[in-house]
Amino acid sequence: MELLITVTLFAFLIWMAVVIGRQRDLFSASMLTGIFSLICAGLFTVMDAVDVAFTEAAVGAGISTVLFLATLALTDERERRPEHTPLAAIGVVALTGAALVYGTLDMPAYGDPSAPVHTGVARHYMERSWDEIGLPNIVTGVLASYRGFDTFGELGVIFTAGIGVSLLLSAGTPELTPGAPPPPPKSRAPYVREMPILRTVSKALMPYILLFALYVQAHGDFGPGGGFQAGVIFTAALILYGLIWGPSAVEAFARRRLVERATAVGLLIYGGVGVTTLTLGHSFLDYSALSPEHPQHGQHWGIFVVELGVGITVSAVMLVIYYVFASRPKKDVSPMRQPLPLLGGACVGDVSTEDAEADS
Amino acid sequence: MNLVFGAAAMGLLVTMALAMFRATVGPSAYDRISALNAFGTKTVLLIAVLGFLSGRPEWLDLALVYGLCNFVGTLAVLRFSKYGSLAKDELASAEDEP
Amino acid sequence: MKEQLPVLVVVVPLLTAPLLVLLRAPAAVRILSLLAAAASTAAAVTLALTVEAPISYHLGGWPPPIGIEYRVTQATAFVLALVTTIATFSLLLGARGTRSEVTNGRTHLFYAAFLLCLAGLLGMVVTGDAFNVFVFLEISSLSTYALVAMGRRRRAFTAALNYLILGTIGGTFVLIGIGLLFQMTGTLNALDIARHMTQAEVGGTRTVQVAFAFLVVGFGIKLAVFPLHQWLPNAYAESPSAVSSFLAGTATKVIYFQTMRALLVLFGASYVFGTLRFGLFLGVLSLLGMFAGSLAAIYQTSLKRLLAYSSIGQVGYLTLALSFGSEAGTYAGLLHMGAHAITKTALFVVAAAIVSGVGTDRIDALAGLGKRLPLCAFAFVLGGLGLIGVPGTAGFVSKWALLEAALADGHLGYAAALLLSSLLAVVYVWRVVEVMYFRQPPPDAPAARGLRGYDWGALGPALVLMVASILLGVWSSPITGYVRTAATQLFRGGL
Amino acid sequence: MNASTAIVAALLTPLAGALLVALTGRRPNVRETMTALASLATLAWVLWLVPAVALEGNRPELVLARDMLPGVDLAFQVEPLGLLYALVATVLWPVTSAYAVGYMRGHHETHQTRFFVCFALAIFAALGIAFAANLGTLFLFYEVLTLSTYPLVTHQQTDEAKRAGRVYLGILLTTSVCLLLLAIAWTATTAGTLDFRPGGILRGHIPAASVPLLLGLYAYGCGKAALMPLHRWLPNAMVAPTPVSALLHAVAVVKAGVFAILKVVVYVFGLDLLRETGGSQWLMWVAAFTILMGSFIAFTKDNLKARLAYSTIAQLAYIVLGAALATPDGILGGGLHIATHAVGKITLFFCAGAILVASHKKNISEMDGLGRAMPLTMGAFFVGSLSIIGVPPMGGSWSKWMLALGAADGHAIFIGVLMLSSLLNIGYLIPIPIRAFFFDPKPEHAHGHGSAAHAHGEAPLLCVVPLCITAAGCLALFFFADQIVDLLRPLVEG
Amino acid sequence: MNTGIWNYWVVVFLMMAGLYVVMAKRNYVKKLMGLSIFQVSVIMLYVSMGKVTGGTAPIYVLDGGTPAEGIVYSNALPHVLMLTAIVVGVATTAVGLGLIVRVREAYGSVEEDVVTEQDRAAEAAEARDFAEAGP
Repeated sequence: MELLITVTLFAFLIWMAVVIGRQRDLFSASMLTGIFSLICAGLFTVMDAVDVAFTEAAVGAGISTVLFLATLALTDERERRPEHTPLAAIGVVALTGAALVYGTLDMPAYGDPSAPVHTGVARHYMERSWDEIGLPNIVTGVLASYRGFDTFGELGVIFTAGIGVSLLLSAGTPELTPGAPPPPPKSRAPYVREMPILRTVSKALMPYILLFALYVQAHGDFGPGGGFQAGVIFTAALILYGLIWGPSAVEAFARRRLVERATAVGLLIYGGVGVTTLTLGHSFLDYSALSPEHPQHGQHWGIFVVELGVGITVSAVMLVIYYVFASRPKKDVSPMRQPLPLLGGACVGDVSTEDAEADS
Repeated sequence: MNLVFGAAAMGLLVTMALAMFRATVGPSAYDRISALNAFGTKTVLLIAVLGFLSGRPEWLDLALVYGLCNFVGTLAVLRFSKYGSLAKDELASAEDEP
Repeated sequence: MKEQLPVLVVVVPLLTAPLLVLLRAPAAVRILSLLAAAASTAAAVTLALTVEAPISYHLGGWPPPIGIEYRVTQATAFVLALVTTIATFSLLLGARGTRSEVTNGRTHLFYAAFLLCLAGLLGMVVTGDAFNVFVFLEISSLSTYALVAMGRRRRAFTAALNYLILGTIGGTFVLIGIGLLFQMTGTLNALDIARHMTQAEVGGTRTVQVAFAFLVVGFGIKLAVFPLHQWLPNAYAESPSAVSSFLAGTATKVIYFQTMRALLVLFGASYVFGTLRFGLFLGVLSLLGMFAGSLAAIYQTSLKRLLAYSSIGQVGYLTLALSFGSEAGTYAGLLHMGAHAITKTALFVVAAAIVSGVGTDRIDALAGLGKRLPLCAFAFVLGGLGLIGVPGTAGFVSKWALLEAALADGHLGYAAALLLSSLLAVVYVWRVVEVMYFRQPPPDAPAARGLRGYDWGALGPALVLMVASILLGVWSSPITGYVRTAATQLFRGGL
Repeated sequence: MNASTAIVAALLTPLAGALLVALTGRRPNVRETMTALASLATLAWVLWLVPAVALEGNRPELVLARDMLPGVDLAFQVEPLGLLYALVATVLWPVTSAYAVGYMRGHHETHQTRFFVCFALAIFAALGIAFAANLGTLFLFYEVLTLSTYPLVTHQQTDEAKRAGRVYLGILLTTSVCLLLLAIAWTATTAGTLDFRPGGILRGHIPAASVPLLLGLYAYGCGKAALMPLHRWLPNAMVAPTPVSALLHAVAVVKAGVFAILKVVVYVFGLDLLRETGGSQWLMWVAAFTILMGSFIAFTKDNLKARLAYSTIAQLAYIVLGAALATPDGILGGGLHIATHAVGKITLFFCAGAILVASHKKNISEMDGLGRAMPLTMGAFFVGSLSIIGVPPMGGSWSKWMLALGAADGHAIFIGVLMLSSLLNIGYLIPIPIRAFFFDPKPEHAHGHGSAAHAHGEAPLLCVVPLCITAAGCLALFFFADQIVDLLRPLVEG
Repeated sequence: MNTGIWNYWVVVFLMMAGLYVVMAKRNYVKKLMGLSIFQVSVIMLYVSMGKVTGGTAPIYVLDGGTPAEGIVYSNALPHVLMLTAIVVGVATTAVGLGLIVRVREAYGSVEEDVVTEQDRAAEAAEARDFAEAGP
């Protein structure tokens, strides 16, 4: 039964991958990538990776799709027809694929319990984590404690993405002056009146979704979920709100400057736990330092705080990314009219393109 | 019992395939949007069924997330297809600001 | 506190980055980031001076292979010290150079990205865990993409985007390679993997061969080994000066170190050079890279691009050293890595000084620079000599080591090719020198300026680095002795 | 004060001189004083070293930096050959400086500060080569010499100068990087050391078949020795101001090449090894070929400096021949020839420069009757020519004699080469003073330069005095040759 | 139950489909789509390593406060690793899309060919300017 489902889902995946590759309408393609992600999440569930499935669903089908759409809104929706057959790409791909297939030949079979993956270090996690960490969700234990530093790095990656996207896109858009309230509503755009159901539903759903996010955050120790998933869900709620009421409605609720700082706060909370254990004379992120006489409690505390940091940074970064994408006006410059920015000898110590934009 | 769940799963897979077919051939954007939405719904159901199949129904959380993401995604898509942008602001559009 | 140094080296910049975001004030941000880099440098140098037996630091208090391990050996400490030092110098430059290049209001983001990049690189160096390498690789890569895009011209965006696409393919290849290794060994700790690799049922499998190929190709992309180098010239040439000097001195070097460790520690020299006979393949690629990079450098019209292509040639030297598969080769590779890092950083910093004086880095525009900005021109000549490997510079010491390594293994042909390709370096360096000294400056160019006419924020660090290079060139024994023991340890699979 | 201090002082004085010259560049008179002081001080340091080495047989040593390269120190050692070379360089430096001042001012050259700085640096490098205790140090200073003379060669900054600079740097760097460095690395890996040791370091470490190849790498690696076919840089470098040509061809650069070859033959290969394996056989033929071809080409050149350049190529090959013979007399003759040729050739170049300054003439065919206007200059030219040809009582005669003695032992054919070459020397050098003294000025040339041809007399005093001094030196060397040979004797004994 | 290694082949196919899109397509948005397919496929590779036949999700089935006996769990370690990989993937996508937006603003197109063409033209124009201004 399980096998049949697996096979079918795999077949679906292949189908989708091919269709996405051939689809030249990028709007459709981004929807298809959403479907692709959903199938993946289904497969992950079949393969018992519920946490991964959880994350993939939230990220792949939710955030990624929104990101792709936001980009399409600022760029073009259609892909040009390629001019020539990409023989080189075919060659490279064929070669790489052949190499990989060659490599699979000596792999242990799918699901083989005696594979090295299961008999190696993982055995320790599977057998000892209840005693050492004491959390039902093994994934959370490994994630936040055994390999807590990886997760710290992962949070660093997310934070970097936030920084990177802000660096790229935040300038050139008018930012609300700090402290000033958002400008009052000018006029209700007609389309809000067009969708009373959505308006009502979104307002009604908001608190529940946010509550659900908190539940996922807290329940990560016991079931699938955790800081990352919670953060994504939290942001998804706000994005939902933003989709219906506009980004500045969200900004009024969570000011951009504040959110940008929150991205840092989460990472600092995580790192702060590490620094605390360090000053207590233990290793970085050795939570047992927090409660020396009862290491398991220390682990619980550490994991709780660390997950909180993850949740804060993830939701803040996702929100920042949404802000900068959604609030960026589309510039419809045709390549003809655009002056070539020849920054040769002419501009000594000149302004970058950013400044030029801000000035105009 | 498992047989029932298995049959349900099969049925879901078939409907998923149908939704995918629609998403693949289109032809209009709205076909694809509704296909995406339908597919999302089927996935939620499939996850639920899988939970029961493997005897761990406590992951219904997961299905909830799917439902939510599906909703957000569909909304974004709809909005995009109608206004060509996610940015149109109801309170103050960016273009109006100094 | 001393036993915490291995992690502090990485964590200090990694946690300063969010602090910068909270601070926002540009002046404070500059000072704090410099302080963080300096603190990291101090930690790294202390480690380098004190480490004898390998230090194993258990993150989270879990002993390896259960938890993630940081391992400091002489080799890693050497690379750590190198990277942190260069980062500090680049930040000194950035303190002035980026003001015109990054719009105010985003300064804190720029510096945060810079420190994240540094932390990522350091984390890769010091970690003894294969997957942790991937995580920190991605931190450094992502911040690099954003930093590269901060260049002054719109081409910076495409450069960054192409780098992102290729770099992500490279990173994902690394991930595949690690995954395949993980599948065959069931562990992620590098030394643990190496231990498993000696068993026939692991080391002899085709999966491991493919894992090797993917790791090598993945790192090869990030390292810009010859046919995989397309991203590098634009990324280096278009990024802001502080970034290009930093990247040129650190990013490829750290990846090179990763490659070394992958070949020598993870798989083991006997497997790579004995069973797979990888040396010949790598050697040929290196030769191609040496000549292709240097030849392309000759035809460039912009100074930074010239330096970028020269880097591709120099990567060829590095991989050539590795391809010997000998202890002497490892030593030469490590040494050349250090020497080239210093020289190339210095040259990019000089380029920054020139750009801020002339306004462009087009070689045509540098006519008469020997008169207009004599110190800049002179600094470039010094750096160029280091690049060529003229005796008396650090570049010569490392080239000598390369030569010895080649001759010791009887590779006379490699030795000759090495020397021939350094002649190409003479050509591209001298092309610039001739423009600087032999062409008349344009009539409207300002005449020679006093010492105040220079961008000392750039020239100062450059001159310090040049002096360092020359000092190492005539008195190299402290470094060479250190590197030799480091190389011995590394070559024998010690991490 | 001990000898190590003197070595450091001798090395640092030109370096300090360069710095002082650079700093005082705005005031020419002070600057020239600095050059003069530096050159005299350097000479004093080197002279101070002479008794210890020549009379007491000491080998003063100095290690500046241990392990410049692993196992290779930055170290100096004063031994007879190096001392001789250092003496040649430092004795001629003050003279050349004085001459350069006169020439540069008389010829209204620009960038004089850069000129004198690079000049001092070149002397610094030459001293470094002279005193180098191992191949690594020698290579270091060899490259410094190449680079510091590059701005001198391209001094005029014209397109022609740029081209010449390219050829100069191209050949010298290519050969040194590709061949010399390879040879040194090869030596290091086979012999395990790079130190110069009496009797050589390669013996017993290298198969006989490899000797000719390695020697070839050295001989052609020292591109400054201008062995054919790698001689092209030398005539090209003639675009440089004449004091530079003097420096290039008499004092520092070319002599550094042949000096290095001699040193390698004596202290790296060892005479025994070369004689046993016959590894230098081919080099003798190449040297002989270069001697004859150089002389023939010199014949065809009308430009005086070009003719002198080819003459230099031939004369350098004498020294290489001496080294290749690997007999005691050959080595001694080669060493002695470094000194005698230096003094003789510098005289000739000084004269060429003086002629250029005074009459703006470059070509021999224009020099008819010049001796009447410039009797001292042309007289000195005659003396220098005799020394180059090897006519007693000039110094050059001894070195040729010694070389011939060296060849007599088994390679008598090269005596014939030497004699033929002497005849050729006569053929291309002696006509110049003859034309100058006994021919009437050609009218078209007189008009070509306007009435200036008659108006000029001797070149400025600062030009004429040095060339008279060196001409006297040619004569003096005839009488002091014995002392020099005695100085060098330890090279071939023991 | 030994089901062989066919799943890895499917994964390889998916990876190569993604890689092909990245390499062959000239539209930057499409390239990023390919990139995310590629990355998700690698995640699939890891996750399928972690599956144990007959196993269940690695969350202890509690039986009165302690883990119940005799239950086979799938391997948690690949899941942990892949959580990180997903994050890396979405981070890369976000930064990449940000870059694409900037490229489009600067060039008016997100087609690689158009962009390259414009760069070439700009370079040629710059060289021409210098040729005119210079000697």
